[in-house]
Formats: sequence, C-alpha cells, structure tokens
Amino acid sequence: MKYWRRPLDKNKIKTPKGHIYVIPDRCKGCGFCIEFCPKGVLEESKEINRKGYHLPKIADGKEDDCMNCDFCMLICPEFAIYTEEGE
Amino acid sequence: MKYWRRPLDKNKIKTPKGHIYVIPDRCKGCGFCIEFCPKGVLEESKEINRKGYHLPKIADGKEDDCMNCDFCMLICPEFAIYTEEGE
Amino acid sequence: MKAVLTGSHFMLGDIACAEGALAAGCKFFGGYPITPATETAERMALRLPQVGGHYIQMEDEIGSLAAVLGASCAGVKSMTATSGPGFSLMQENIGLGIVTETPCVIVNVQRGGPSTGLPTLAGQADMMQAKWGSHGDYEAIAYVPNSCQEMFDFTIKAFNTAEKYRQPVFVMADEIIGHMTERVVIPGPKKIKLVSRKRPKRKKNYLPFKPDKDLIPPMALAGEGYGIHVTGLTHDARGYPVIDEETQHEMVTRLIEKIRRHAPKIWEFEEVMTEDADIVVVSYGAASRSAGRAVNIARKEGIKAGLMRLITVWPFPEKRIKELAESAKAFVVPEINMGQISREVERFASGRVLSVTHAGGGMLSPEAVLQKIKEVAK
Amino acid sequence: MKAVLTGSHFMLGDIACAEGALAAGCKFFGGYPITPATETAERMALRLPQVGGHYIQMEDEIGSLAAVLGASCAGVKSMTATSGPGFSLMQENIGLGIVTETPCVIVNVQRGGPSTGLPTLAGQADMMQAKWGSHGDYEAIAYVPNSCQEMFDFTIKAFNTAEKYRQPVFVMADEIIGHMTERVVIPGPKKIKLVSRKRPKRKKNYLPFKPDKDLIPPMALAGEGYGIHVTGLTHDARGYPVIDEETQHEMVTRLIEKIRRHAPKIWEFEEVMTEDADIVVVSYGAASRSAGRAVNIARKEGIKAGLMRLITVWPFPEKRIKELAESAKAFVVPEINMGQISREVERFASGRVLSVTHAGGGMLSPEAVLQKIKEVAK
Amino acid sequence: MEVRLGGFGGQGIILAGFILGKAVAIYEKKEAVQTQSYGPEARGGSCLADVIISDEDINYPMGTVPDVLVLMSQDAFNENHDKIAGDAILIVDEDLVDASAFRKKNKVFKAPATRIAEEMGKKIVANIVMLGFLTGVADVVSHDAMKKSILDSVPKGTEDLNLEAFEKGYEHGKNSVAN
Amino acid sequence: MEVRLGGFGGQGIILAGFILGKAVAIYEKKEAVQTQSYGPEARGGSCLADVIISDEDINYPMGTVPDVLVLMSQDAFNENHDKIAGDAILIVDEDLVDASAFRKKNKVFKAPATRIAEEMGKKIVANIVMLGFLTGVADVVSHDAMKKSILDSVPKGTEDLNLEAFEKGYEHGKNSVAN
Amino acid sequence: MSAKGAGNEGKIETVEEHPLDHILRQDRLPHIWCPGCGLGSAMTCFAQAIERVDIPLKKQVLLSGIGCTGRIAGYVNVDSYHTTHGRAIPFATGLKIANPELCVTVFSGDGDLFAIGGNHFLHAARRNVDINVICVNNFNYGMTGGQQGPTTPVEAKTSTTRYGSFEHPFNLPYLAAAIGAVYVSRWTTLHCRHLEKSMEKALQKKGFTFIEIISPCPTGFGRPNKLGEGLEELRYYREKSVIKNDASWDELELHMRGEEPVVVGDFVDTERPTYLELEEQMLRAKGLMK
Amino acid sequence: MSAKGAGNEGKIETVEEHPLDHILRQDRLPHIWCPGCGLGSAMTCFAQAIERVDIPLKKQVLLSGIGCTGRIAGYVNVDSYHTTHGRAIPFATGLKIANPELCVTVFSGDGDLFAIGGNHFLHAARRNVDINVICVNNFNYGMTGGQQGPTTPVEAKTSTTRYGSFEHPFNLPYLAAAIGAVYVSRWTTLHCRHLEKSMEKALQKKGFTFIEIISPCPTGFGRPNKLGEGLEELRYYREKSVIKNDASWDELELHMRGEEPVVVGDFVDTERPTYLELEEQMLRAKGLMK
Ligand SMILES: Cc1ncc(C[n+]2csc(CCOP(=O)(O)OP(=O)(O)O)c2C)c(N)n1
Ligand SMILES: Cc1ncc(C[n+]2csc(CCOP(=O)(O)OP(=O)(O)O)c2C)c(N)n1
Ligand code: SF4
Ligand code: SF4
Ligand code: SF4
Ligand code: SF4
Ligand code: SF4
Ligand code: SF4
Ligand SMILES: [Mg+2]
Ligand SMILES: [Mg+2]
Repeated sequence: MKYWRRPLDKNKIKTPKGHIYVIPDRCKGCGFCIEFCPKGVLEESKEINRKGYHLPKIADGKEDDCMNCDFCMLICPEFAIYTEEGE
Repeated sequence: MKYWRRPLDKNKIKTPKGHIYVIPDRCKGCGFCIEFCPKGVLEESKEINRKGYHLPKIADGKEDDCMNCDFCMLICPEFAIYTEEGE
Repeated sequence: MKAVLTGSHFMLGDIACAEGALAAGCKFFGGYPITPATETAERMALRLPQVGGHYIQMEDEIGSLAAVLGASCAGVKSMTATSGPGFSLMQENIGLGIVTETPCVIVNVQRGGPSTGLPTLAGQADMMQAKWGSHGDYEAIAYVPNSCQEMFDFTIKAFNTAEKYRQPVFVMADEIIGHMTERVVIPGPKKIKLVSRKRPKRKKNYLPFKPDKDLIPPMALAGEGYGIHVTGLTHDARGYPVIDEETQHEMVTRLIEKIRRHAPKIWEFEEVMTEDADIVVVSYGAASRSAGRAVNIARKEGIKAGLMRLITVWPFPEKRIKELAESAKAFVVPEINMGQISREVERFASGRVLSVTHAGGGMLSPEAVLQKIKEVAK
Repeated sequence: MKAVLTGSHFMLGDIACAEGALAAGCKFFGGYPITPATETAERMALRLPQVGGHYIQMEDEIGSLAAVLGASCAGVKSMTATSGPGFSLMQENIGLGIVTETPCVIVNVQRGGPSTGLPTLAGQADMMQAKWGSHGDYEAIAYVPNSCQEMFDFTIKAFNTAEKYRQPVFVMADEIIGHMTERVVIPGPKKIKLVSRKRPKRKKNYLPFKPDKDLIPPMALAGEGYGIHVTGLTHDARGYPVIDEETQHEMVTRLIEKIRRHAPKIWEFEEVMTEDADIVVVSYGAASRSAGRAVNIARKEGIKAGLMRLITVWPFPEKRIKELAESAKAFVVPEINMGQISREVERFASGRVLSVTHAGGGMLSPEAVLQKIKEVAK
Repeated sequence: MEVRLGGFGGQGIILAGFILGKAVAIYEKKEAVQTQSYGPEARGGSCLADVIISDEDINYPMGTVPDVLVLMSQDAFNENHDKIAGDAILIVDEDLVDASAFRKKNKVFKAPATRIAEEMGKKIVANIVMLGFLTGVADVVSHDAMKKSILDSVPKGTEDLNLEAFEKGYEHGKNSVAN
Repeated sequence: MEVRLGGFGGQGIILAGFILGKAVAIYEKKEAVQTQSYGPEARGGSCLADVIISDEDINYPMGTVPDVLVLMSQDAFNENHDKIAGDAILIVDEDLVDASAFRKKNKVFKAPATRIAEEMGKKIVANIVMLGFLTGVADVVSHDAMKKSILDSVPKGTEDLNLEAFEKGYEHGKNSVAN
Repeated sequence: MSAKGAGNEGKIETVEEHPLDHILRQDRLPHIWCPGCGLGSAMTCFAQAIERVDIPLKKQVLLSGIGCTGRIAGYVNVDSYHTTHGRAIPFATGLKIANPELCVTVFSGDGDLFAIGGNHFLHAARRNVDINVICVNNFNYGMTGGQQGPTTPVEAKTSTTRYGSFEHPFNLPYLAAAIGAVYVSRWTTLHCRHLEKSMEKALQKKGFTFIEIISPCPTGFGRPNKLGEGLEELRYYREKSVIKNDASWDELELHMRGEEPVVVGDFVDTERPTYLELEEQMLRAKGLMK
Repeated sequence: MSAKGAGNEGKIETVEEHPLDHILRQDRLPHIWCPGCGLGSAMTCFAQAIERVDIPLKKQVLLSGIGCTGRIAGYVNVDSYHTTHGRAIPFATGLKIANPELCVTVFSGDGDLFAIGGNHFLHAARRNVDINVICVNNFNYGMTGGQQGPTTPVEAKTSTTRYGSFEHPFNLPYLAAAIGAVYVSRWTTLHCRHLEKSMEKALQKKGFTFIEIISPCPTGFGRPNKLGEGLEELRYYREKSVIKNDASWDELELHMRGEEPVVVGDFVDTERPTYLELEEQMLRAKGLMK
C-alpha cells in the first residue's frame, strides 16, 4: 500500500511536457486550477467568458512548465480544462 | 471499577440466612431459580399450581442453606419467588 | 426577546407560521429541513432559544414527529413543519398521535408531487392525504391559510384546536403562500386567545383514556406521578392494550366521534356572495385567491356566482355544503391538484360538480376558473 | 423445486399469496416481518431460494420497498408484503414507484388500525390510504381478494397489471383472508397467463419516458446499455428533471391518464342478482362474504337485493356504479372500516348510500348488513 | 358443521385444525375453511382453530357456535366451554383440563391425549392423538381422509410416529363412544 | 403596479424585493405582495422577485407582466426581457447585462449598480444601489419609505453603508431620468 | 408486605405478594411472555434497579417500541410510552428535552432498536442525549414469530432463514461505543446481579448509555437452533459466558456456535457533554441563557 | 477528440470538447452547482475513475438520493437512479442482488446518507452488500439552503444553528469501519489524484466500500463559517490536511476550527464474504445451488 502514502504535493514523477486546453464558456472562474497547479503554470486572465468569469491563462515565463500531471483537469469542477502530452 | 470484576458465581460474601417465599400461582416452572441458586437450595416439587406448573421447593437437607443472596428473586421471570433475611 | 412580535410586519408566509406558533406558546420544534417549509424551521431555530424553548433538528421526519409527540407528552406545545415527502414519512406516527391523543401541530407547506416532484413549486395535492394518509380510520383536522396573515393566525388556531381535542392538527399551506411576503399584523399577547389541553383534577380514580362527557379525556403528563401507560395498541380507558373487537369499537368510535360531534364548532369557512348564488365556487388556500378573482369577474358579467372558501378542509363542512347543494345549480371546485376536495363536494351533489384542476407547479389561473363558471352558467 | 405447485392444496391465504407470486414469476422479495403478513414473507424466504430467486429481509419497510423498486429496475419481478404500519412507511416510496413507473406488487394484509392497533385482528381501513396515502396526485390499482384461492389468483393479476401499466400494484387483503385456510387449486404453469413489461426495441432515439400511444413507455433495465436516468423529480421524456409547470402537467396527466384510459380493462367486479336489484350491496374482501350471505337471505325474504363485489377497488369502477345508480333505489356498503368506499359510491348517488361500518377486529356480521338492507327496503 | 380446537401455543392446535380441514377439503372433497385466533402479534400464548365443514360453498367463513369443541388447556376451557351448540359434544384433554365447571347437558368426552403422547415418549404428538380421538368419537371426518392428511402434513421421518398416535387416539375414541 | 427584480443567488435580489415590498406595505400603507422563484430546492442559482403594489386588496398574488423590470444578470435578462408590459420600463445593471438583444420600444435604463457598489468597496450593496436607482427612476415608491425600510432590513452596523448606497443609486436614477 | 402462610417440610412458605409488586402494574399481570423467556428476569432486574436508585419513581419514564421486549413499558408502574415500532428513541429525545428533570429509559428489542430503529439509535448516541437505552437481544423478532433480525448469528435458523442466516450480525456494544455512548455494557439474563447494577449505573449516569441484555427466547430462537428451552439456553450462557471488561471489540462478536465464548462485561464508562449541556453552553456564550 | 483552435501568447488554446465529455450527459450541462463548489471536482474524479477501471460503462450503475450531491446521478452518463431522500442504498441493494453483474455505486451527500439514510448505511455495510458508497461531506444540507446536518462540527453556524451547532458530528470513517466496510478512505476534493485512485480501488473491490469526500460548499458552509469561497476552503484544506493511513479513529474527528488537522487517507482495506457470497455458501450447503 505504499502508493497511498505518496504525499500530495510531491508529484515528482518525470512526465513529458503538457499542452493545455480550455473550454472557455464552461469556466466559472473558481481559480482552483490556478491556485493548485503544482508548477504554478496558470494565472487569471483579464479575458472574461460569456458568463462573465475570468478564464485561466498561462503565466508569463511558464509556457513550458506544464508537466501534464492532469491535476487541473481533475480539480476543475466544470470540465473546462485539460492537458495532453505536448512536444 | 473493581466491583464489576467480581466473578458471577463467587458470591462468597457473608450474608445472613435467608427465608424463602413463593407466590405459587405466578410460577411457570421455568426452573431458573432451581438451576441457578448458587447454594443449590431449591428443587422441583411434585406439587403443581393452578396453571399446571411444578413449583420449586427446598431440597432435602438444604433447609438452612439459603444465604439470602436474592439471586432467585432477580432471575425469576414471574415475580414468583423472593427471600428475606431469616433467623 | 418576546414570543409575540406585536406590530405590523412585512413577512414571509413560512416565517409568519413560525411566529404564529411562538405566539401560540409553542416551545418545541422537532424538524427536518425540506423545501418549501425550511424557512419555518429556520425561524424556529432562531427564535426558540430566545424564548426558552428548544429547536432540535432530527435525523428524519419520522424522528421529528416522534420527538414532537414525546415533547407534547412532557407537557410542552410542540410542532413540526414539512412538505409532501416528509408528510408521507410522518404518516405512521400521525396514527400514533391520533390514538394516543397527543396534541401537536404539523405544518405541510405543499409542493408539487408525487415523489420528489417540484421542490420549489406549489401544489395542493396532499389534501386527501391529510385525511387518509395513515392506516386505519380517524378524523383529521386541517386548516388551510391563503395569506401570510393566515399563516400566522391559523397556526395559532391549529395549536388551540390540537390542545382542545387532543390530537395532531394540520396546517395545509402551500408553496405559494409559504414563499409569499405580505403584511402580517401581530396583535398584543393579551389579544391572542390561547387554549391548553384539559388536565386531570385529581389522581384518585384517574383513568388516562376515560373521556369526559365531551369525549375528551383530561391529559396527564409524564413526570406528574400518575403512572400512566400510553400505547399505540388498541387500549381501554386505563390505557392498557386490549386486543379485541369491543375495545377497538369503543376506542375508534370515540376518537372519531370526538371530532365529528364537535365538527360544527371546528368548521370554518368564508362565504362571498353565496346567498343568491347559482354557482358556488368551493376553494381553499392559494387556489381560493384565483377563485375569488374569478367570482368577482363572473358577477360583473352578470353570473350569479359565489365563493365558499374553506378554512378547515377537514373536518369537511358537510352540513353547509349540503345546504348550498339545495339551492345551487352547480359547484365549481378549483384546486391545485387533479381533483381532490371536489370529490368531497360530489358526495353531496353527484353530477353537479365541476372540478378545475392543475397538476401543480404554479398558480391556478383565474381565467380557468372563470371559464368553468361560464360553462355551467350556460 | 417448482415455481408453480400445480394441484389442490389446503392452504393459508398468506401462503397462497406467496405461491401466486411465484407462479407469476416473482424472483425477488424484499420485506420486513409484520403480523398478519409475515407468513407471506416466510413462505417466500423458504421458496425463493428453491427457484433461483432472492429473499432479503430489509431493515424496515422503507428499505423493503426501495429494494423492491431497485430489483425491478434490474429487470426482476419483485414484491413485498406488509400490513398497516408498514404500508404507512412505504408511502413515500410508493410515490417514487409511480413516478418512475416501476412495476412491483405490494401486498397489504390489513389489520385493525390506526397505529399499532390490533396486530392479530382484521380491518379494511387502509382502502382509502391505498389511493391517497402518498403525497401528490396519482391513480392507484388495488385488487381485493376474498378467499385463499383469490390470494393466489389476484397476486398473479397484480403482477400482470403492474408489469403492463408499469406501476406498483396493491393486493389489499385482510387478516381474515390472510389467516384463513381453504382449498386452493393451482393450475399447470402453461395455464397461467403472464404479462411482462414492455421493452424498448432499439437504442436509437430511445427516450425512457416517452410513451407509446397507449401512454406506457417501454422500460429499459439497468445494465442494458441505454444509459438511462430515472428520477423522482418531475421529468421529461428523457427522464431528465425539469422543474416547471408544463413538464409537471405533462408528466402528471400522462401518469393519471395511463390508468384512467385503461380503467375499463382494469376494472373487475362480480355481480350477483343486480339485474333487477332495488338495493345494491357494494362490498369487497372479507366483508363481501358477509354481504353475500346477507343478500341471499334478503332475496329469500323477498327483498330485491343484489351484490356488486369489487375485485378492483382502485381504479374504482365508476362507470358501472353510475349505471347501477340509475336503476337502484339505494346502495348499502358494508366494509370493515368506518365508511371508506361508501364515500366513493356516494359520489354517484348522493343521499342514497347506507354504510355498514365496523371498527375492525373481526368479521362484519351478515345480520348487520341485512338490517341495513331491510332499513332501505322499507 | 363447526369444530373448534383450543389450547396453548406449542401444542400444535393450529396444525391439528389444518390437518382436519385438509382431510375434509382435499380428501373428502367437501368444503372446509379453517380460521384461527392468536394472542398478541404472532408469538404464541393461547390459540384457537376453527374448522367449518360444509357440503356447499362456505360464504361466511367465521365460526358461530361449534358442534364439536376440543379443548386442550385450562385457559381454553375457561374461555370457551360455554360457547357451544345445544347438541354439540365437548372433548377435553383430561390431564390438562379440569372440566368440573361445565354445567351444560352436552356430552363430554375426556381424552387422555397428552398422557398417551407422553407414554409414546413424544409429548409433541398429543395433538395428533387428539385428532384420532376426535375422529373416533364424532362424525366429522373419515378415518381414511385423516390418515392421508396427516401423512401430508407432518415432517418427513415422523410419519409412523404420527400414524401410531392417530390410531391410538382413534381407538380410545371409539371405545369412549362404545362405553 | 408590478415590479420584477431578476439576478442570481447571492446578489440579494430577494432581499431587494422584500425591502421594496416592505416600504410599500408598512411605510406607505398600500398593499404589497412579494413572491419569488428559485432554482432547484433552495440552493441559489438564478432567482426572481416580484412585487405587486396596489391600493386595494391584492387577491390574485402572482405577477403577470411587470411594469418595471430590473435585471442584474445576463441569465435573468435572457429569460425575462421580453415579458414586460408595453409602457413598462426596463432597468439593467450595465456591467452585468448586455441588453443589445432588447428589441422592444420600452424605455431602458442602464444602472451602474455593481460598479458603484464596487467603488464603495462593498460589492454586496449592489442591490441597495439598484433600489436607489429604481426609486429615482420609476414612480413606484417614495424615497422616504424606502429609507425606512432599508434601515429595518439590513444587518445592524451596516445602516450607514446601505443608506449611502441607496442615495448614490437614487441620484444616478434621478439624473438618468433628467437626461 | 403481605401476611405469610405457614410452610411445611420442603415446601416453601407461600405468600400472595412480592416486595417489588408496587413497581409493577398488578392489574396487567401475568405478562404475555412465554415460559422460559428471559424477559421476565430482565424486568425484575429493572424493577429492582429503579427502586434502588435515588431517583423518585414519579420522575422515571419508561419507553419502548414494539416487540415482546416492547411490552415491558406496559408492565412497569411508572409513566410509560409504548410507541411505534423503532421510534421510542426519538420520542424519548423529545420528552427528555422538553422536560430535562425526567430520567428517561428506552427498553426494547434488538429488532426494534437496531433493525427499523437503528438510525435513531445512531443519532441519539451521537448527540449524547441523556437517555438510557436497554436492548434485549434474543437474536430474532420474537413478537412476530421468530424471524431473522440484525443480531441473528450467521447460519442460525429462523422462520425467514430456513437455510441458515447469511447476514453478518451487528456487534452492538462496538456500535454503541463507536458513536459515542458514554456507558456500554452487556450481560445475559443469567448475570442478573451485574445487570441490575449496570442498570443502576446507567440510570444515574448523565448522557447516552447502552446496555445489551442477551436473553433466551425459546420460542423464536432456542428451539429452532437446538439451544432448547429457556433453561437450556441459560445453561449455555453459564458455560460459554466470560466476563471481560477490557475485551477487544472483536471479542464481542457473538457467534452462538462451536466453542466461541459469549463475552460480557462493562466496556465503556466515560464522560462527554450531553446534548442539553452543549446547548446551554452555546446559548450562554451568546447571552441567551443566564 | 475535437479540433483545436490556435492559441496566442499566455492564452490557453481553446477547444469545444473535453476528453471526459462522453462520460457526462452533455445535454444536461452546465450543472446546477454554485461557483466554487467542490462537487464538480468530485464528479470529474469519478468520471475519470469509471473510465479507467476495467468494467464496461454499461455495467456500471450510479445511484443517489436527494441533495446537491444527489444530482450527480443525473450528470454521469451511465444508467442512473435518483431515488428518494436517503433511500439510494436499499434501492441499490435490491438492484445489485437482482443483477449481481452490475457494478453499483451510490454517490450522495452527508445528509442523505447519514441523516435520513443512516440506517440503510448501517445495514448494507453489516450485510457487506457489494456496493460502493461515496459520500460528499460538506458539513451541511446544501440543497435546502445550508442547515445543520449530522456532520456539522460543534460550534459551526448554519441556517438552523444560528448560535453555533451543539451536536457532536459523526466520525464517518470510524462508523463505516465499525460496522464492517471492507474499504474505507477519506479525501478532500483537493486530493483529486488520491481520490480518483480510491474510487478506482472501490469500484474494483468486492464488498461494501466507503469513501468520504470533504468538499467545499461556499454557499451553505464556507461563507457562514468564515471559510469563505470555495478557493479559500480548499486553501484551508491544503494547510490543515494530513495524510495518515494509520490514523487512530480519534484523529479522524473533524473539528474544523483552531489548529485541528483534517486527517485523510486510506484507513481500511480488508476482505470478508459479501452478502451474495454468504448466501451462495449457505444455499450450496443445503443443496439448493449447484
Ligand atoms: C412498522 C412496523 N413494522 C413491523 C412491525 C411488526 N413487528 C412488531 S415487533 C417486531 C420485531 C420485534 O423484534 P424485537 O425488537 O427484537 O423484539 P422481540 O419481540 O424479539 O423482543 C416487528 C417486526 C410493526 N409493529 N411495525
Ligand atoms: C423526505 C425528504 N425530506 C427532506 C427533503 C429535503 N432535502 C433535500 S436534499 C436534503 C439534504 C441534503 O443534504 P446532503 O445530503 O448533505 O446533500 P448536499 O446538498 O449537502 O450535497 C434535504 C433535507 C427531501 N427531499 N425529502
Ligand atoms: S497538467 Fe499539471 S502542471 Fe500542467 S497546468 Fe495542469 S496542473 Fe499544472
Ligand atoms: S478550475 Fe475550471 S472553472 Fe475553475 S478557473 Fe480553472 S478552468 Fe475555470
Ligand atoms: S436467595 Fe440465593 S441462596 Fe437463597 S434460595 Fe435464592 S438464590 Fe438460593
Ligand atoms: S424462577 Fe420463578 S417461575 Fe421459574 S421455577 Fe422459579 S419460581 Fe417458578
Ligand atoms: S417469543 Fe421469545 S421473546 Fe417473545 S415472549 Fe416468547 S420467548 Fe420471550
Ligand atoms: S449549495 Fe453548496 S453543495 Fe450545493 S451546489 Fe452550492 S456550494 Fe455546492
Ligand atoms: Mg428480538
Ligand atoms: Mg451535505
């Protein structure tokens, strides 16, 4: 049962780079993906969607930092963001 | 909490003698008092009550053995037997 | 804080109901939240501790009513408030309340049913359930408010009637009235007439279920030293279970007669222009506000319509309906259900009753009522 | 062991009920013991494992009916059996069964009520509860057996009707019939007509609550790959919750019409000497055996009495009662309750209905019925 | 024809009623209805079984006054002995019932059912002994039908015991009538 | 006279309706009924409050077509903008609602309620700002009655804040009419 | 006390009254319980306990649900409420909160308290409502004729488990302890003295207490399961029971077969604020109570 | 998968579809949950889990009772039953027994499962019915507007505990373990990855499994209790949560105040025969099954 003992914020597995996608009109601007991305890849953008919420965007200088860990996808309550293996 | 640890069948406290009373028509002959009297004072009598049950009686030679421990009273399901401090 | 908030208020129906209960002396609320009755519970949770009472949120509606009955047996005026699904769950213990003659008030703020249905929208489809929902024969008492003021007033009435006749009494509100806000005028405490259950005068020869001439037995409370036994089994005057036909006959007929004999005092209704009416509209609760408008329009159009608005739907005011049936050509019965109380009217006017139905989820339109009035007026 | 015990038996009513269920293909019983329905459960516990079915004793009656509905959704014919207190507890889930259109059979072997009442003695006072016990509007279907043979036969009918119309169907027995032993003749399995719920033909465009022309939607089962959603909330043809007036109207009226439109096919009753009857005795279940004797005696004494014995009390056979009301002078309605189905008769014959009541705990005496017949014959 | 059997829970009174009813309904092709009454809920205590036997359909199924009354406990005797028809017969288990309070003119038979059963070493078959006695004494049901019904109704492996009990009771019954 | 207020849960729409109704019913002694509609059960989402105001008894309490329609969310706008009387006025929160889809001839007012509230540092008082705007723009209720009603209805300690919000909204409203 | 008749050899002196008679409703006796049933013993212990504790009888209230055990409320001569099946605990909760002066005891069966009534038990224990719950566990539903219940051991025969029960039964003391009962014990009806003392303890203790009484039910359980009559079932307990106050929860499982012991004892005795105490504390902090 | 639009600086590439879309009923979205609610996160984890395990979607059945959480059955695109309040477990019990091939999960709220539904939970766990129960604990009844429930911490403010709650809340993992659940774990919605794995585990495990998900409810719990919006509540969990699989039951109490930790982890993982297995065993012994 070792698996379960892996602490939350130590996903240090070597993963390939990730490519991030968002479905803008689903986002409700909860900020979960932004706050809890283990690599701090995301930040709030100025842009708002049809419902009036601020979408996440990639933070300056973090363009290559996503490690495709899926965390943003899992925690997004709106099925609004996910990643795929990047280059 | 020592009290609770006193084993069931070792009521060796020095008690005065007991005098036994029975309310004949209540008895249903379950035999509890007879079987579980710690001093074996009681046995089944030939006598039957109005309902047709055999009452307990004092076993031969046990006339003075009752120690007024109350056990027969507590276990009797019919409120049919009890003891009092005897001579 | 005061129990009676004397003054003029702009108040939600559900809250007015809670304030009515407090004004009636209610000191115990056992409840389980359910839309659209939650605001009553929430108000009681806020207010009861201010007046020395207790609010307890039970694990479900079955437990809620059980706790309410228990508290009432301890001598405290008690109530619960729920909606359809919770009312269904309370049915078994309603029977217990009836048979043990335990006063309490059960508020049902009706929503659309059946089943989970329309939690936030209105219905009046639990009216027959109020009479027939528990197994066995019994008489129900149910008040039906049609304004926020009546949510206040009728909750007091319900407590008084429950105490007087020693049985659970229903306030059959609906989501429209419960979730509406209107002016509610709360009188001074001295102006509010309160009734408390009859109590035994002495212990000697007291039999807990031996009625006085009015068929109501005085009630001894837990802890007073009467050594009473109270059971949901068929029981005799001592309260002891006796499983036979005779005791059953005596108990059930007395419990039923207890209400039937006093029905003329319990019946309440309001009549508008019925004296000369050819067409009597019988309605209650939210629906009666549509009915009222329809009757007014009909009169303006020269149709002799009148309104009999039921305040107590149970016991059903048979006597008055019978009288009206003698002169009226037809009855129109608008309800926010598929035809429930219309069936009661039919019992006294076979073939002359038109039902105006609505499956629930909104207000009955005055036009629909008017149309039926016109139909029969032809 | 066989599911159908073909042959002649001397059998307890409750056991005949269980054998009827098995003959109807029932493979799941979820129950909770209660006098006087326990023997049905006990028989199912013995027999179901012999025929590859499952008996589960649930923690209460609410859970029992929930399990029965769940099993039915998995495609298995399912039932439960209870008495008044348990029937009261089932009311909320009866509504769920109605709204989700889940076929199942609920047997109520009625005892004396209200509340715990008379556990070992008979009553028929849950008849109105069968129609009105759950909140909201719906139509009920209830068979009422008056012999052990009918305990067997009507349980099969109940399963067939439940499957056909996709809704819970009641067998409203009573302690007298349930605890009576008589000859029961069980036919060969091939002679027993069985009905199974309609099933969807293809997945494409299948909407779980879109009815066919007969107002009944074909039923997809759990695990078949339809990806259905089933809810107790007001829902549209997809089964999705939609909380508005229109959807409510559509859903509730269809569910009600589903039964009303087919009522002429569901109605069953038995008439004896009603053709020329001045006085029609309307009765059902155990009471109808007293009624039958009373009618025979009345005829011998020259009174034109006839018996209409209801087999389905719900839907109430209005049409036939209306017809009879045209020729009959009066109706006499004997029931082991304080007057329930008599009220239904009154709707079609105001003022001409005499009720013969009994508070429960025993059989209605034929003499009491005869006396009322004579009273109106004068 | 109405037969009432009375006793306490555990004596097999209801089973006895069932066997009698079944003998009539299945093996004599007459009509029979058995009803019963219990104490609180279903947990035993005193109990009664009524069997109505008729050549025609039995509409009203409840016993009124029995033509044969069989009582196997004092309680059952106390509560039932005076509710019988004028020409009915009364049978009591002589070791369990003191019938001295019976004041009517009816014929009374004292059956040693429990004693016979005890002598057989199986007190539990006293009900079957009593059925034998009843068959021998009263004109209710044929010996043959009862035998078949008993064989159907008793647990596998106890058939011989029960038939023996039945025959013993039957003989005693026949003798009682002869006397 | 019917006023409909629409927005989403958390904006205080129901409270705004309540304050308006109370101002009328208690401080102007007219008749007022407030009704509301919710999402599923009571858990927020979009909501509407309707206030009917009359000099006579209000029998039928449901709104039909509003004379004043105040919308504070896009959803509320989408669902309600076309259900208004011919001579009604429409008020929208200009930062939350894009009213370009509105095609009718009615007079439309754009209130910066949320913006003003944000400027005050308390987004939560946007509803009170809007009430002020409404009072300034439409002939529904007196400034004085509204002030009293607000004082009654807001939490202790927030009276000044709310009154300020109300006054700001009121001024904006008056100005809008003047323009 | 009564006048006593004269005895003769062996024969016990016969009398007409019993010293606990005033605790019972004489006009309802004899009770309905079967010969050899343990319920009468349990009731005697309870009668003795309520007589011994320092709480006036008129302040004692006894409640029960439906079942053989449930009939006890009808026999004990204190204010008593025989409620609906499974609902004695919430009824008692309302009663206690409405009048905190009362000493409130719920005495009912395993089916009543743990089948249909299980949820109320959970919540009352969680809230630590100051009531005492005494459960007679006879491994079946006696009243309805001996069906399986939530305490029926695996493999046991009942009228609804003709092939043997295939449900794991509850471990009642563990359940009670896990939700927070402040006093938990278990005895058989053979342990009358311990039982009586436990009852005294429970009656006097603040908070939610729980006593499980294992009791013979010859009619519903003993006979179908070859434990025989009441006397034989008690003999079984004499042989198999072990007093072990520090037993692990596992040891408290009841298998009722083979060599498995029946562990009894006093398992929990602790303190935590009751529902009413916490209410008072909270309201006082808000200035709502002085 | 969808065609993807072109991105520009910082802006994330926008698309129209999500890889888990086929697991959801698209025609019912957006869901009704408030912004910042944790239910969407819990649902995503569940969607991922049922997609990953080796059980065909058509053999999966999802049930719920009534509540915000209860709506989940309406969004996930498998056969799903939205039953009455508190009754999903017995409904699931019947369904599973009638068709043992199905993989049956009950996903519902703390109030639904442990207030009104508590008894069914007890009995299904006791019987070890092979179903999975996932409970979203948001410390209140969200759907009805934020009232106290059986998990509301002492002192917490809800719309029915305006002076602070004075009831001890349940310790759900302990309760589940004490009755015999074969797998018990607890996570917050912040522990999405652990949660998703726990769900996979539960879905594949035989017997009664239980997962508690602690989830932000800004509307009903966060705001009234100064935990703020969903984001802030999650920050609180980041700070206070501790993974501790071998935690003592005491440590699993949730106080939600002061420095008390929120202990999460995987607490029980064991085996015992399921209801259907024991049934089979018993009937086989009697020759009723081959
Ligand atoms: C709602 C309801 N369901 C079922 C019953 C039938 N019933 C009466 S007592 C009982 C079980 C009693 O078992 P238990 O509590 O263990 O008591 P015991 O008789 O074994 O002492 C049942 C199921 C009832 N009275 N009410
Ligand atoms: C019988 C019944 N009683 C009450 C309700 C009202 N009700 C709906 S959901 C709910 C509680 C929901 O709480 P929880 O299960 O914690 O779900 P949440 O909304 O918090 O996710 C209640 C009391 C109901 N629908 N049915
Ligand atoms: S996949 Fe992981 S690293 Fe990449 S954005 Fe999402 S959370 Fe951050
Ligand atoms: S988690 Fe989802 S909803 Fe929340 S901000 Fe990120 S994309 Fe938007
Ligand atoms: S008091 Fe004790 S010693 Fe005396 S007879 Fe009774 S049990 Fe035996
Ligand atoms: S315990 Fe009581 S009933 Fe049993 S034999 Fe002794 S005296 Fe008789
Ligand atoms: S059935 Fe069992 S519990 Fe009930 S009285 Fe008889 S022996 Fe006692
Ligand atoms: S009320 Fe709470 S649980 Fe319900 S949707 Fe809103 S945040 Fe989520
Ligand atoms: Mg029991
Ligand atoms: Mg919750």
